[in-house]
Amino acid sequence: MIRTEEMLLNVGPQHPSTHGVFRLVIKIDGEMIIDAKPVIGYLHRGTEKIAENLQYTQIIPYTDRLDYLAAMTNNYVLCHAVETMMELEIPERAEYLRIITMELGRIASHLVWWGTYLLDLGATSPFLYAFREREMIINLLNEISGGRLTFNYMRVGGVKWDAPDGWIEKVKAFIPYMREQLAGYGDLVTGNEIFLNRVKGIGQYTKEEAMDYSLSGANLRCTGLAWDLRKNEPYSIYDRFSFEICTADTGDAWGRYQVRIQEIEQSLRILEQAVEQFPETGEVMGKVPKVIKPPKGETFVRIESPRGEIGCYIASEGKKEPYRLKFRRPSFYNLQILPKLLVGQNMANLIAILGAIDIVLGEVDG
Amino acid sequence: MIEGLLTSEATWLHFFIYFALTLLLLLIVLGFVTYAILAERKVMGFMQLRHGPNQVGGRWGLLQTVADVLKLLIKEDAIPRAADKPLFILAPVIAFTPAFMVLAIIPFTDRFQFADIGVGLLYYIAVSGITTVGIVTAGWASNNKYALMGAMRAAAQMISYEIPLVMSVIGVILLTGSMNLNDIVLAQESGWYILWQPIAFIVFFIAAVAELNRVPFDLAEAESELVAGYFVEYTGFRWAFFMLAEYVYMFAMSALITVVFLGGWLPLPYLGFIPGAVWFALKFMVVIFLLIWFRVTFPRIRADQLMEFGWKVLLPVAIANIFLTALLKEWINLF
Amino acid sequence: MSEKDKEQLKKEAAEKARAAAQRKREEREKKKEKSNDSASEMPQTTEDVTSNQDLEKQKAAAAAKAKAAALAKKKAKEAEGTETEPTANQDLEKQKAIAIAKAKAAAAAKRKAKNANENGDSEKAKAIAAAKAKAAAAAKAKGKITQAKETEVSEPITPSPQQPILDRYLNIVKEHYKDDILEDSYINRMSKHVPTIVVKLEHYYSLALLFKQHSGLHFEFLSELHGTDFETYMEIYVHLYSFKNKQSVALKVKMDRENPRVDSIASIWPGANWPECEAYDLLGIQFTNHPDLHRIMLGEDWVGHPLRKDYEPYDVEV
Amino acid sequence: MFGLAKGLKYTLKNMTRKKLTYDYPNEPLPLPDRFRGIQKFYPEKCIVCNQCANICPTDCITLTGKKHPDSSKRGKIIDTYDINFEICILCDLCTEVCPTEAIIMTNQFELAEYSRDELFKDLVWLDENDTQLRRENKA
Repeated sequence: MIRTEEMLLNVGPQHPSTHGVFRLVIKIDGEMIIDAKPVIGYLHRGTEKIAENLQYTQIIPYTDRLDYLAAMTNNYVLCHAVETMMELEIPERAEYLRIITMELGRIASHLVWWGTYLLDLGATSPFLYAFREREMIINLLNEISGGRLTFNYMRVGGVKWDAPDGWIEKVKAFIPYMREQLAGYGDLVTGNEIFLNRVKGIGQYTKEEAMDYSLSGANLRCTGLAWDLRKNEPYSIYDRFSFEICTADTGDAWGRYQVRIQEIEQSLRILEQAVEQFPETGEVMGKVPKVIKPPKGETFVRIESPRGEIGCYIASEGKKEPYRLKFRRPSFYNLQILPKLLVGQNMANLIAILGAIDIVLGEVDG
Repeated sequence: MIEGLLTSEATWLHFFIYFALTLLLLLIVLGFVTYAILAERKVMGFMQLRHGPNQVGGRWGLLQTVADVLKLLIKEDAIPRAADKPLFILAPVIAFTPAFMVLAIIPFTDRFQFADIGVGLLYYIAVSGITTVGIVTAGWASNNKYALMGAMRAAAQMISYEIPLVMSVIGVILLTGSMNLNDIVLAQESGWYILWQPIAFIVFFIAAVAELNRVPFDLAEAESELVAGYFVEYTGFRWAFFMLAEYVYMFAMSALITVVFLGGWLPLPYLGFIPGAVWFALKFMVVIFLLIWFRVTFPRIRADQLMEFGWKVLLPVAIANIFLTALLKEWINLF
Repeated sequence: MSEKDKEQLKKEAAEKARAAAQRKREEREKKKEKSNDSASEMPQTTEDVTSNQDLEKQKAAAAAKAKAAALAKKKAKEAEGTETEPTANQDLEKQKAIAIAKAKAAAAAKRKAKNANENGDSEKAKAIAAAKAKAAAAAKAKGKITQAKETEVSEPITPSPQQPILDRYLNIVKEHYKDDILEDSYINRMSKHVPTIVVKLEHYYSLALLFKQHSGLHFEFLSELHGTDFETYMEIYVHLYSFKNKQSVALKVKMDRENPRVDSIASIWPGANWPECEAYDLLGIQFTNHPDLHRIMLGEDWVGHPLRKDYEPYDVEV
Repeated sequence: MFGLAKGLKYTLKNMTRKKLTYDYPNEPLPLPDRFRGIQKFYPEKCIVCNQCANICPTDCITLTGKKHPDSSKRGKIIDTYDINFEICILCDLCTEVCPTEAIIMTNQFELAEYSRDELFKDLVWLDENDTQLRRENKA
């Protein structure tokens, strides 16, 4: 007579595949997961509390540290919220610079995801190939903002620096190069049968479930819902560019993979047009009062970050500091569906599912 | 030469000569392990646009592995308190010994072989299976959940892949009519078995990679899932023993593939002036390179898919190959 | 000495010892209590809270005075014909129906003015001024002019494009509820003109359910949920979105600050699960019927709720 | 099987490509001019306006001024100036607000020390830190 026993396994907070300090307590029967409970908060730094005592400009460096893989979008969402409250006019050139840096950041973020996801699945090389291209993007962003990861580039009313000489040309040259590398990625991974077997049908959910669980970004689009705030609720100057919303209809890890890879391509398209339309001259900083004091009231804006819908809520009392600042952090919302997806899967799928959600712990824990 | 020694009179002199030769092999193998690890890291580095080790021992990092081993030897020997201590200590030995034992029957050249057994191939497969026991022991004795899962995976994987491994070489045995490795090599003078038995080669190679626990079949370790699988609790020289076993086993398996499918020490036509040892080394290195190349490229297969592949694909194909070979043999004999 | 005596002596001795020990213990405990008393002066005692309340009342009173002053100023300005800035802060206790009616009146006037004069900017400006004056006059005629209404009336821009959508929401809500369940509803111009509805605490859950299930509303996506401590009350802000109708709404509910308690909507939108945990963790808002309410960020042993405005960091080591 | 072969081809092709890693500590990391490294401080330019200390999001700058020794001149001169690099996040805001460019960024980013106390940099250290100074300091 064989006696089986359930086992409680503590995955994390230090585990090679949790991408940070994320802990998952799972109950397993053999390798089959019966129950899963995510435990978060190990990286909680209380950004929202700190921000209540800071001026708006001072908060921007803190936003860099939320989703540290795509800091530009975080910079933007805060500035955008304040600008919406104050109804500020942003100069053309600044808008273009914002779009270019944000899209570069989006590509970089997706590249990191691509590399680490394959690393989770046991392939070591894609990680290094992805970082080769990411390094070029980081160098570009470093040149314009002075930071490699925490850019602190955007300001309320514009951006900090104008593009240095020849920078736009460098971005222009990067686009075809990235396209070529993307084809290589396809050769290496996308057609790989082992990889396909690992991701197809894994972590599947329906469109309704995705909406119920407040998923956003690629996690939502992989169910076939064409929803991208850049297109559906255009902010900044996204309505000037033609690009497509990438979707897949499978709703599984493979769908999410496809969506992200296609998004790199669409971001390249946006970049191409933005670089083409880039105004020759102009200011990069709008007319902004010396001390930023949004009027009394509250605002909530949301934009599309690489990980989904990032939102910023500000309640202002008309002071230099926000009364209450709250970020809608997409990874935090996206991670909620994890326990539901894990039940009935085995250990290897756990990694594949967790990786496909694409979380950044800095963002989950705020 | 060595064969002569074995059957010769048992004198102290003969004993010492034999002992010295064994020591030589051990050194060769250890040297191989040292540089196989380096080669693997270098090739992986090159394929991943890195330089690989280049700090210790000049530009090529020739002393890197030596430095690593030294570091491992002076590391603290930590045994978890809750571990099953005797088994914990025994496990690396069980895993490591068979890897060396199988080397005895590999004919490196027509002269350099330690034991020419009639059932060499069978001996190899039988003895190499013991390694699994060592791995399962390690996983059990560590008293760690990840280690246990790794060990269970390893056991399941080894059992499933041993069968296609054996089945695939039956084709070769059928054609040779012998299980002696020397006979198998000599039978390939008319053409290597990779040409006559391509299906068997593919099945054997895949099963061999699985037996070696290498990517894409490295589920027992599965760094990203089980942290390090069965040796998660091992450190220092005990861990080094597992590593050593893994690479010696890789050495043995590559040698076996060279012997069984690539014609061992036999030269290519018209190139007979190059000594057999060089030929053996060349073919051997191709196999090693292939293993490393796979490791760089592929992601890991999932456990259930691995089982499915072993039982539903490899095994039927191997059996079909036996059937085909038998037909072929009958057909050739007809004429 | 007999053995009995011995035993008795022993007993007595033991009892003495016990008594002594008891005395000592009591003394020690007393000391401890004393030291505890001196050590445990945490700020969250009831007294402090009440004093806080008092403070807040005073603050509120001061704010009211300031508001009155501002109102007076504004009136003066209006008389001069200058445009006052639209302050988005509506006075929430006012009846919304009148406000809407007035806004509509203003809008109608504005539209008329626009239609009539499309030739020149100066004319337009004049027309706008006229319209404003008219609207103001109309408002005054109604008598009880409140600050909120005035700001709305004096708004120089056209009514928000989202106004019809808000009206539609309100109509649907009216259809389903006999009595007035809303505290307020307005367009939040600062937040990209999002229709905002403030619901009474007891109807929060049922309205949320209606918002999700009604085919005309169909808000299937919960975009954001968080709480805020406004010092006089706690507030939950929920941003909902309907992919079907491509519309969004901000749903708010206010609750008592001392004992914040509200129904959980995690059963309607599973996506509200963690955000509610976060609000509970950082603000101490209790969500009834929540599937698994726990301190998600800080851990169960954390003292206090950091995002409350009266939070005092508690550190064992300091 | 075809997909696997494609992958193998890709990795093999990369074997002969130019290597991207380089000998880091021996070869310095090429950094753009705008890079935000450890600050350089010019005591003579400082007018003790306190703006840098006020804008610092982490409050890592502490400074004190004293009266100008030359009593004929007005204003203050800097007395002490400390940056605590344990908490400095190199956000560049101090150099952004500085009206006289008394504090600027350098390309120097290697900050590892053996003790926490050594991360507390004072006026003298910051004054002497003049390698790889940033040229462009105002947007």
